[in-house]
Amino acid sequence: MSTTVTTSAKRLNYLNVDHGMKSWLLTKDHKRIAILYLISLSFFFLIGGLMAVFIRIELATPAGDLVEPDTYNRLFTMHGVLMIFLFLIPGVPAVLGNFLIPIMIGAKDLAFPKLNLASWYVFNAGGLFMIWAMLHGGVDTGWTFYTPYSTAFTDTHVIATALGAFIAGFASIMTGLNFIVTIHRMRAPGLTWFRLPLFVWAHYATALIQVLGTPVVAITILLVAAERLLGIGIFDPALGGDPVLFQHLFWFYSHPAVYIMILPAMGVISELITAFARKRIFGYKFVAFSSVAIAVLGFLVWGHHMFVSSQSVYAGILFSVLSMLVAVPSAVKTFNWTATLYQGSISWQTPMIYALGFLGLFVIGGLTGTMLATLGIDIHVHDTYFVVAHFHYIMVGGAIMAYLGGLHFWWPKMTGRMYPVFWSKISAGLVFFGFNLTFFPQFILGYLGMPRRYHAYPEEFQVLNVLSSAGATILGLGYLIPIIYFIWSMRYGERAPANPWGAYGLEWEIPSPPTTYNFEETPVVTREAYDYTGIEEKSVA
Amino acid sequence: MSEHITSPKIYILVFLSLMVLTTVTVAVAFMELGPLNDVIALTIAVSKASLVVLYFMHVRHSTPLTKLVVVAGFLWLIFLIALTLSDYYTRGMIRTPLG
Amino acid sequence: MWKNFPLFPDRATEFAGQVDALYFTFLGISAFFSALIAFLVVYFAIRYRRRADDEVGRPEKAGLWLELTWSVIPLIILLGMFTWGAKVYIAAYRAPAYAVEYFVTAKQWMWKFQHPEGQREINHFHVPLGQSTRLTMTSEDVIHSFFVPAFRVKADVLPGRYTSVWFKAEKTGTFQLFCAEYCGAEHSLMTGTITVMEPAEYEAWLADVKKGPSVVASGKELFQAKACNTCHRPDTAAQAPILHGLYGEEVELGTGEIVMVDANYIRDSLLNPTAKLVKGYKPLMPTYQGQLSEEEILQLISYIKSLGDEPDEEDKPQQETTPEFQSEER
Amino acid sequence: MPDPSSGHAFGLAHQFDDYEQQREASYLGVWVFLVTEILFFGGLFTAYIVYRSQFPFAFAMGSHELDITLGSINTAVLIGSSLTMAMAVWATQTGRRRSIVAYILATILLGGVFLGIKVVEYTAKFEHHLFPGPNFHWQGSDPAHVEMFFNLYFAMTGLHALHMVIGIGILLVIAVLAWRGSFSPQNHNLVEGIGLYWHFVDIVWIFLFPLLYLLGRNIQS
Repeated sequence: MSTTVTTSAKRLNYLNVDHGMKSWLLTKDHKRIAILYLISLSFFFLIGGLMAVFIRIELATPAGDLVEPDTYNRLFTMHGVLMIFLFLIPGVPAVLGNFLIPIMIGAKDLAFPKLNLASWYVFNAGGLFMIWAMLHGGVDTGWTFYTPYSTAFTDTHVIATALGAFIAGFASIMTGLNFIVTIHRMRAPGLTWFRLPLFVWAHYATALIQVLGTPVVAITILLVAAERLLGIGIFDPALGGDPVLFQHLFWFYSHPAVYIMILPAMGVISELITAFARKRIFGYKFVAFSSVAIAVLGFLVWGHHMFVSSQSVYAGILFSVLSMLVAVPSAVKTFNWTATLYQGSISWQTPMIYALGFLGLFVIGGLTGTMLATLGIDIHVHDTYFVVAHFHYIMVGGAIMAYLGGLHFWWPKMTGRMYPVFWSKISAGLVFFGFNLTFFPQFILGYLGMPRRYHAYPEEFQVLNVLSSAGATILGLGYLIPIIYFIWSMRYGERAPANPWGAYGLEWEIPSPPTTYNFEETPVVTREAYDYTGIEEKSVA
Repeated sequence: MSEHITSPKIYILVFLSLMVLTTVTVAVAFMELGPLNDVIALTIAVSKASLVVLYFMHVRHSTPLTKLVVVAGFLWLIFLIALTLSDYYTRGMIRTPLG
Repeated sequence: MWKNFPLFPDRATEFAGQVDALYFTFLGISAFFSALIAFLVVYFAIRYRRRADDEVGRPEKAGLWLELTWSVIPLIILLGMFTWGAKVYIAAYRAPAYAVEYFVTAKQWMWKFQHPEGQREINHFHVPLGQSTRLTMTSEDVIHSFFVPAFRVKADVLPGRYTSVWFKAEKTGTFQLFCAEYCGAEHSLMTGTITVMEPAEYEAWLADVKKGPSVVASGKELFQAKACNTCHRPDTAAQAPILHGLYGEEVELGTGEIVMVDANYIRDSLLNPTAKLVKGYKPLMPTYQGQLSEEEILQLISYIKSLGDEPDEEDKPQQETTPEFQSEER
Repeated sequence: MPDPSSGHAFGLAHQFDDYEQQREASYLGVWVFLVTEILFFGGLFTAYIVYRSQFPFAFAMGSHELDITLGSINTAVLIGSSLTMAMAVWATQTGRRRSIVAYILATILLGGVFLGIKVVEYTAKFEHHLFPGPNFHWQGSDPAHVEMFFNLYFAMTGLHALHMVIGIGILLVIAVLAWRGSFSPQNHNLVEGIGLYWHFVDIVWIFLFPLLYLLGRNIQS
């Protein structure tokens, strides 16, 4: 491995350039803000995970015997709300994207550093609203806030939670706006669009969704709050209002929101696979454009959440065929990643194990997604555990696997320390195995007809539920181990060289951890992305 | 990119056109033209908005990127409205029982 | 816990077979592609494992044809599955004309059923074997969803409007009914059963259950009790439209819009009478919002539906069984 | 690309190489923000279109209750404020410092007139029991859907007015900055940015006015 750059501890970097709470809380450095986000997200992830623990314990037996039905409803609602709005949506972009995008494009910072810091505060303000609501009894509408239940029937803290989601949504818009402007205007000389790492492409596509979709859910949530607070009942059936209109407006964002979670994850996977196969990605342009295609087409398919909602049959057919189209760019990515492995030089490092695991799980998640988009199948499995299993395969098996893979890949860059390889491989294995044991049985449960959001269920579903709960235990362990060794590594970990993996990319050419302005002078890019062969060999081919 | 400076004359011309269009749209609103009323009102609104976007907001003289951003904004609005209406305008069309 | 451990749901309708065929075909395709990718990933990862620290991979130019192939083949498969799926979907929501209509009213957290002959049931519903059964459903509060896994049917039940679903049970027995749309505290207890009986048994069961007046008869009674008949007269359309033979017809509204007189239209006309006035009428009818229960609205709709073309039928005694359904038969 | 930054000039943030890059970034940023605003209002416009297509009569009756004179005056006032805003940007671009302040104050004044008229209209609606909710009262036919019209009326104009208030707040700050001479032909991103925002708010009204006040005027109730 190349260890070209000095590992002297005295060198000034973004971590030790300044000390004290104030230097962190008022920082404008995108790398420090990424760390701040990492801390916030980990906190919300742990709370959301704790809710999942209670859910799985409750479901180990058919009778609803651990908690009251009402408590259970609050548990799964808060699990969904926290995991989606406060972990998965900010997720990869806010931590890895914030840290890496300016470096990958050879810039000193994002275009609007103050806006970036503001987004972190806004995000936490949104989180505080939700935590406040949770401590005061929570909310029980499901993360989807379907009307009229959310507007006229529940007496839980809908307004606080909805405002929390609304505010966190603004943080997401700020991040997206910042990324779009940065990627357009701050690229280093020579760094053309087709020399950008695919991670940047993926984040650009994600930012498009954040900017174009989030406002719609913001106004929708605001209208729910207005109906509860002021009596302005836009969705009130008594006034001719249509609860299905709420669903249209809600899913216009909330379906693309799934791509906010998975697109950056796909960007991470492109980086991991090329780095650990030491090879230019197969079909660069196809992978790059497929990100944009997913972002655009992803906006045209939301009605597939409403096939049995009394939406018109023709609209259902239209949304179904559009949903099939959006599967194609995802398939293209998968095939290109697999083809990248062919004749690569594949190293079984921890991040690569996550990346390969992602491939397997994402294929299952994606294919079951197309099954759900098939009208005839959806009638039966809609709102059952089949759906629950499908989206966990995408969000946990996809987004979180990539998030963890990315963290393991860039951790040396972010902290300047290595983590224990042995334990990291153990935990990667536990996550993969535990995940499958948790969620695969849920596909079967779903086809059997077990509806989601049930806190008690008929006895014949028990065996599969017990398997699922057992898997969740293993999965939970798999998540706890990295938290421990990451924290451990910050003090005791071996010092990381500038490029511990022998990977290609601007971020590996600067020291670990980087200095505040990343580059001593603006780099000039002359080579293609993932150019492992060097120029001389390319002229032969 | 060198900045284009629009002259005040053009601003005043645009302002006057907007006023004329406002007067026309109010006047037409009271005429009995059937479905044309809606069409005219919206056409005038779109024209007025275009004038503001092109001249007051300088899009006419800005980069292709800015134009793309503006177009994307309205295109996504159309996605939202058109696909939502695809539900409302086809509801009840499947009533014909299977024979 | 191990005694009763199914991996596959009961199949009690012919439609369930259609869904299963679609599902298993797609499952097979999915399994094939998952296995293919998994195999390639594992094979490449082992075959091309790094043997020296400074080794790099051998890049190859992406072939346009290869990219097109693996874009177009999935696309074709997906469009095929879409077409098949759409066919099944349409079949699920298009009831045959002769299907017998039952009414379902959902509320937090129970299912209320009404047979055309007047029998009512709560949470447990009985239907005869082999009969095409159409459910017209509405909710008194929030959104619910009617889901019978063994029939592979599901439809959301909404407040303020009617949705419908149909099935033709082909296996006797008792099948689980779930509410599939989250509806509040006891969502998971909003379950029930559907019992499919031999027709003769069903008749016997019907006779056994305490029978109220038929839905149509209740509707007729209500029509008079609420004094609807003072304006909606069979002999003159002076004050209000003649309702005979109106159901299923198209009418022109004052706005020039053409609408079909169906359950949803009648419902709207009862609750917001002036919203969709038929051309030529003044907004005289008062609203019945808050004065009619969901079940009463359904009774009135059934009654209006049962009125044949001939106004003088009004005075004839109602047929015992279900004239309103026969009138719909082609 | 110009030379790497060598010391930082006044008003140039550290992450940018030069004024040009900074200006383009801020210009693009404002436009992307405005796109989010388009879709923010877009949700309400969608709701309006869906409901109006279903209850055209009730919406026409609701719209008859609105004061078309005040609505037209407000439209003119707001377009006028857009003109003064555009002139303010022009004054900055050409370095007329005193004119900037004058034009911005004129914009604020016209914005204030608009909001004042809006208050008059809202008060009248409250007095006539046309604000949705328990106090809503409608003598004519189809009260439910008329109430839906007023739901949308208050949601849409309320959100628009909120944007005006925010805009006026920012303009006040800009006026002070302009008075102090913070802007120059090279450095006027803030004025240009708020100008774009102000024009956007104007455009929203350009659509709200016909949708709420004009459509259905020809229908006799």
